[in-house]
Amino acid sequence: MIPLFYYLALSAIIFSIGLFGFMTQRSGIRMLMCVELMLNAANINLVAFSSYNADLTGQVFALYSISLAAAEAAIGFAILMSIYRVRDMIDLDKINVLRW
Amino acid sequence: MADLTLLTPELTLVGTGLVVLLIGLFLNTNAKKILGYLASLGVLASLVLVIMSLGREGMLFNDTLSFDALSQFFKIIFLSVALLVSIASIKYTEGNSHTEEFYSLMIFATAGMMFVASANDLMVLFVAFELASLATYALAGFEKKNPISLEASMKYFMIGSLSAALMLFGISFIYGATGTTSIPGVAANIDLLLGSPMGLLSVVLMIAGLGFKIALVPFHMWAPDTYQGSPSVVSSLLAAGSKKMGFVAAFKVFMIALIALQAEWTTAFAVLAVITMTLGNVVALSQTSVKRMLAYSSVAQAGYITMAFVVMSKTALAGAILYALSHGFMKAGAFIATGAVVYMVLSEKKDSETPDDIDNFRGLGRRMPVTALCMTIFLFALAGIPLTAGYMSKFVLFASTIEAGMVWLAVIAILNSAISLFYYARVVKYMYFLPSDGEKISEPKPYTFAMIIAAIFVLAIGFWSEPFLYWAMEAAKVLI
Amino acid sequence: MAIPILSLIVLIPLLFAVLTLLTKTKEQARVFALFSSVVVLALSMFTYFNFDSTTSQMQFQEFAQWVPSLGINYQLGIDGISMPLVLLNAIVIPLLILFTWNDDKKQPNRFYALILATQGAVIGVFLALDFFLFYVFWELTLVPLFFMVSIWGGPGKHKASIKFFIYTHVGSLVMLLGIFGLYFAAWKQTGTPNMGIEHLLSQFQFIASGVSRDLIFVALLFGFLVKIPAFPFHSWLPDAYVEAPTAGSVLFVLLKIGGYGLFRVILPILPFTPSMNLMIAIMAALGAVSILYGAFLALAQKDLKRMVAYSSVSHMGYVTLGAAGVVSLSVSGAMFQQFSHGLIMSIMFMACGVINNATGTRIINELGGLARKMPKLAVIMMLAFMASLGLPWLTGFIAEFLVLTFTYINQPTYVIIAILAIIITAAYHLWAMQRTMFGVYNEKFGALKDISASQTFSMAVIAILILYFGLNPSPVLDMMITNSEKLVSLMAVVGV
Amino acid sequence: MEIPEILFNPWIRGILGLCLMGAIFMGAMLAVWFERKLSADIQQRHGPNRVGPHGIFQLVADAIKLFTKEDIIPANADKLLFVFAPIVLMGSVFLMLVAIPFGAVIINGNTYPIAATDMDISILYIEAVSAVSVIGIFMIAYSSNNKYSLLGAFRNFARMIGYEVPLGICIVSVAIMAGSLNIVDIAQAQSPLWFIIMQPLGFIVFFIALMADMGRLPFDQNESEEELIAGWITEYTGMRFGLGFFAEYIHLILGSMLVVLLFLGGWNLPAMLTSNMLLGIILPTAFFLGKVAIVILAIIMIRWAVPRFRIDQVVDLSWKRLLPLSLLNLGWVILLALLGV
Amino acid sequence: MSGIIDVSNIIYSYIPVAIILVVALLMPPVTMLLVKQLSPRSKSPVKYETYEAGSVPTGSARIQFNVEYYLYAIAFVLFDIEVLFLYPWATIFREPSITTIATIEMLIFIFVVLFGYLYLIKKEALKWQK
Repeated sequence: MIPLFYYLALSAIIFSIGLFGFMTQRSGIRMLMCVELMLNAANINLVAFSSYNADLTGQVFALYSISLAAAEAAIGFAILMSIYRVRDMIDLDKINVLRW
Repeated sequence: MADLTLLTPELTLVGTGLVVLLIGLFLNTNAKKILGYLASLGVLASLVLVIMSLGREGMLFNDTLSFDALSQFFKIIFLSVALLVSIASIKYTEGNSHTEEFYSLMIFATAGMMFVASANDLMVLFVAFELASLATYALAGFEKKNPISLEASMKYFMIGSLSAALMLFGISFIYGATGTTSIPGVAANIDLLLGSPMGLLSVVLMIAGLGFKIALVPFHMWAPDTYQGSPSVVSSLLAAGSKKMGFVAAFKVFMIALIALQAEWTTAFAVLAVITMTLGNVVALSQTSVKRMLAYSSVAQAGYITMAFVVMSKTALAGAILYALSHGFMKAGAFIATGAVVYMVLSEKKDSETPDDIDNFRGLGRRMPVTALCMTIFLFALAGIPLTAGYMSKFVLFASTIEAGMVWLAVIAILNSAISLFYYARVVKYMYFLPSDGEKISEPKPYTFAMIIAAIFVLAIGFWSEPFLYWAMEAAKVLI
Repeated sequence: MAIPILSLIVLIPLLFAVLTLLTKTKEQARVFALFSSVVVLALSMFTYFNFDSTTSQMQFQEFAQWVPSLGINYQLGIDGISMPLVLLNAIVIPLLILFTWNDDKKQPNRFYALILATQGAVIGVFLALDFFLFYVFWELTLVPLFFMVSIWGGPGKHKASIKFFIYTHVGSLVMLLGIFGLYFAAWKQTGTPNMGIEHLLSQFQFIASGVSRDLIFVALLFGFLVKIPAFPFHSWLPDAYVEAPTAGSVLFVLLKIGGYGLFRVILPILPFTPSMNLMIAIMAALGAVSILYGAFLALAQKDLKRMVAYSSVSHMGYVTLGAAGVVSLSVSGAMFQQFSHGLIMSIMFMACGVINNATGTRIINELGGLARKMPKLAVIMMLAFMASLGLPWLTGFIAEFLVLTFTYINQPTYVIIAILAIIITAAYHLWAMQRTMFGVYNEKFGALKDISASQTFSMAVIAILILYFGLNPSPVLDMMITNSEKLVSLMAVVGV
Repeated sequence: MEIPEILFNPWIRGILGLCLMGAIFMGAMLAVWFERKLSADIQQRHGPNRVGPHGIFQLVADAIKLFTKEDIIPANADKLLFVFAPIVLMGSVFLMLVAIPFGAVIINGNTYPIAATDMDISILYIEAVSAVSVIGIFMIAYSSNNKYSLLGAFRNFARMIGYEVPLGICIVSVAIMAGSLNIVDIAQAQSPLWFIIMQPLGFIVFFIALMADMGRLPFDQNESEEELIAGWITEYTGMRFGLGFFAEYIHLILGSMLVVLLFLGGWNLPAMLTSNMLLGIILPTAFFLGKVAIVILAIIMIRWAVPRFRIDQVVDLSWKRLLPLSLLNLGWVILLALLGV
Repeated sequence: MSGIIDVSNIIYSYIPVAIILVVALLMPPVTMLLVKQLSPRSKSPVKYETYEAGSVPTGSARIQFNVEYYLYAIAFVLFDIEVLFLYPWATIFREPSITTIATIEMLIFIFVVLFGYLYLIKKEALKWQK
């Protein structure tokens, strides 16, 4: 058996990479990818816990979260596409009509 | 066999959404106006069904959905807001070839919110939360040719998906430690979480994740942009509906599931509440865009409601829940009124960059008397002027803070609400006391209708608070 | 009670405020406003004549449940404390409307609507017997006055209106905190929520913790002192009074809710405050300092209206001081000072308004010899000035005499301070009088017309009332004494 | 009869897997030769006929040639990706192979598949790893920094995503009938009746979708020699090209195996034929491989009989024809299942 | 196949996968190493140019996607995930105790998916040339 700690460490690393990327990247697509990384880190957690708790809920949850992530990506792409059509770029630093 | 009739409001709503979408596919653009009426009717039917089911309780689908006073109260909030928005949108979507998408997305978002209100399981909570979020992302960017709307939607989407990821990560730890995702189950097994470092971690993640949705201060930066950039009717749904969804989720997660960890989170919420209301109010003072001002005000109002997490008495929760209801009507109404003004400005000047600028409110009392009057009511209610819904709920909420002995918190909240009066009063001043060069114009009827309904409820809650307060108390009993 | 007469007195102005708002022309608006105020006057007179001034009990009580789960009720009543103030409002408002009858105001419908709304709210504060309702009306007074100043005000209207707003709003919010504290303490005590003013006040003594009793007391006191206003919290008053239009200033003068709060709320709970003596000393000191300080500042003013405003600060000091006298006659004197001050200052501000309109200036040095051109104004104004400086046979004298004489029993030091101020008061009144009415006429004003008939009428009626109540104060003073005896008897329980 | 315990050792099975891999290699070589010969026959020419009898060693010669060709990495290419891309592609193909059984032995009612591993969800696994090949192809195209390559990869991408969905739905239909996601169970479930008979529609959809998935003509829009030079693999030369080319043929074989396993009855023979232990292993396997060969033959013949689709026709076919058809098939299967078939 | 999973079995069944994966990952590099030893080498700049059927290469090859590809990608992501839900359902479908309710639930689900499909068709999102 692989200790639970390894899974958690893996997911923590992936989550951190995603979070770091989300904070530092400015391209919409890359930010989206980073969010997907974070979601998948959570999925790893869920599945790992599920098998260690001997309970299927976590896996079912992971399944749901995968499909939600897909839907999220779809909407994200749609929005990015629309932005691209209007402004010819997806650099979020430059999308700043709104500010306080 | 569980009593599936409890689910009829949701089923009606989702059915309406599908039907609207389907019919819309086969209509040409001019005939799509009927969709607005259809959607409003469906939402109304669902609302009536929820009201009829008041007092009934039950569980469905292996106890993953619970129907109780709390969920019904919040469903009423969501459906009322949806009703207002769908009525107002009849004008907004006029002549738009994507009307059916607008209405179905709006309805699905509302359905998501309703399921959040009923969720008794973190899995259902998360899925429903996302359903509502996804639909609102798309709604925020509904004006596909308008870069501002798209930007709003983009920011909302980015932050929203981040919050979803944080939340999911937090839930995964809760699940890992307690071995269950059922909300009461988590509460029952909370010892397992208490003894592990995952407890604190999950609390932090959940606060951050839900904080984004509620727009608590360090997590609020999307809200002004999004509320300003989105179409007004959508901002109305976001501020009045989606935010309340965040609150009901937070109630369920913190008040029921993680109640044993309150030592960890009350302090955090206290700090967040204070910062949120102060920053929201102070920044709102200097805004020239009315929608942005309303957005900051809604950030501030989130701070008030968050006080309930600090006080945690029955009165405080009832106050917060009542506040959620009042705020639903006030904010929805205010955004719809702004929407009417924006509509008017855009119909006069097609390419206006800032149609919601406060300058456009000059002399509105003469140009659009009904809109101006309703807007005044909403703004005064938001400021907490007596005899409006806002006052009544602030009264209960602030009073409960003192009851719990947290005078400092009440003082801060009260001072904040004093500050808030200025920026609200400024809009009123512009509407009634500054001259304008425009002529009197006929007001868009659907907007007016929605506003009047909202105004009636704002006043009704202020004048005749007893039944609303009673319901809020009942709902609060579910939590404590 | 068949007819809810008090409700009518409160609601008619509010209702007519809305109706007036809907009118289109100035003619309609002023007729609506006049009608409403006359009805209110009639109802108040009716109440007055059916009022039993020998008892300190609440009369004409009305009661309806409102929010039972919080113990909030719709509860109105009237007694000797509130009756004179209601009367004052009911009398002055129709006269004020007559006074502005021919004014060329922009947006007359809103103007008159705000007057009526203020009237309704202020009377509502006087009549409310439920703290919730009390606070509702208390806050409601703020809104119309804020707009009054910020729309029709003078050059500094924005700053003035905001200053007024911040000061009094903060004051009332602190008061709200006090109310909350009292409410919950009483709730814990009795087990049932109840917002009734009398109920809460009677429960005050049972609050276990002395510190929280002090805190509640201070919070409430602060709210009222800001509204009165007493010395350190007064700085909103001159700005607001001066920048407000004439009608607005008069409305401010009628805004006697701060002083009313002292009698209604503060005095009944004063004996049960642990640091009672300190509180009395504070009130007396603030009162005395207000008198002196207001007088000094009035002396230094060049602007006639600003001078009147500071004199108002000075006069309101008597209210605070009298309340701190804790003797039945000093307290009644303070109550009477409120009544008298309302009448006198109404004339003063009307006169300031007239002068400003006629000459375009209010600088005392630029005026002079107006009596020659405006004899009617001069006569009425002189009467008011005399009343204001405390000439015997006029209302001001009675109030100040009662306050100073009977406060001396308990607070000799502060009374002496206040007496010093009398000389200054006399000085600036006479000085201003002489400079404006007499002396050399400033020819640049050309030929001035005297005040119009409606203005004369309204000012004259008030002047006559000043004279009448100065000669025969008992119609209002009796009921005040009855009530203050009751208030003071409470203190006797504790042994003051 | 007992099975030696050692055969269940995963490491031993891994080695078995390597053997199967070798077999597939040989099969792929055969397939290349087979295709050349067959196409030549169809076009009435000789095809390879110099190296060995009927040119059967032609591929060995080709391999030697490829090994000795210069390895060129274009100057504009993304070097790292360029080198790694074929690994991804090969990995995807080989990983598919792990889960595919070549036959099964039934002893005492237990089924022991001849495969590297026996997982519960093998069909899902196969679908998952086969999807990775899209990434490999895209990496190859992107790293070459060549417009033709990129165009080919785009088309490949559009085609793959179009056919993945009907493919998945057909697999679900099969899984419902078998009540399992284990490919061995699925093959066993066809013991009396092949699934092609129960759901002919499903077979057709699956077959077409699979052909598209493998990039066989008429679905080789990623290559389109006539328009895009060699499409995605234009910049790959020598053995690098050989690897990609080879992966395609392995994919072809594995795909054909899938068709046989899912619809054409797998290795199942009447029980009496397999009563003998040795026969029980060899006969079904031979039967299975024979069917695979026929499927490959069919696929190759289709290649030379049908012209290539345009890309818009390809996506139209998948989204507007195959997807509804596959759903229809799913409904049919549900109906059958409810009727108790 | 349902119920609690025995993790150790799963790990055993993936050991062969790991072995083959290692081989598959090693094979191309080893092959290329071999090629390096065997193949000749002669440098010439033209050889390393991008090949565009003989003409001189122009412009960057990193061209933008045609936007249609994204639409298909979005549709694919959604539908593929929907299919994902069918798998677990398919395996338990035959268990008699839940067949009816599982069928009804899945039919509702498929109905909703179909609805989305109809929507896509009607909105002409699946048309290559617009």
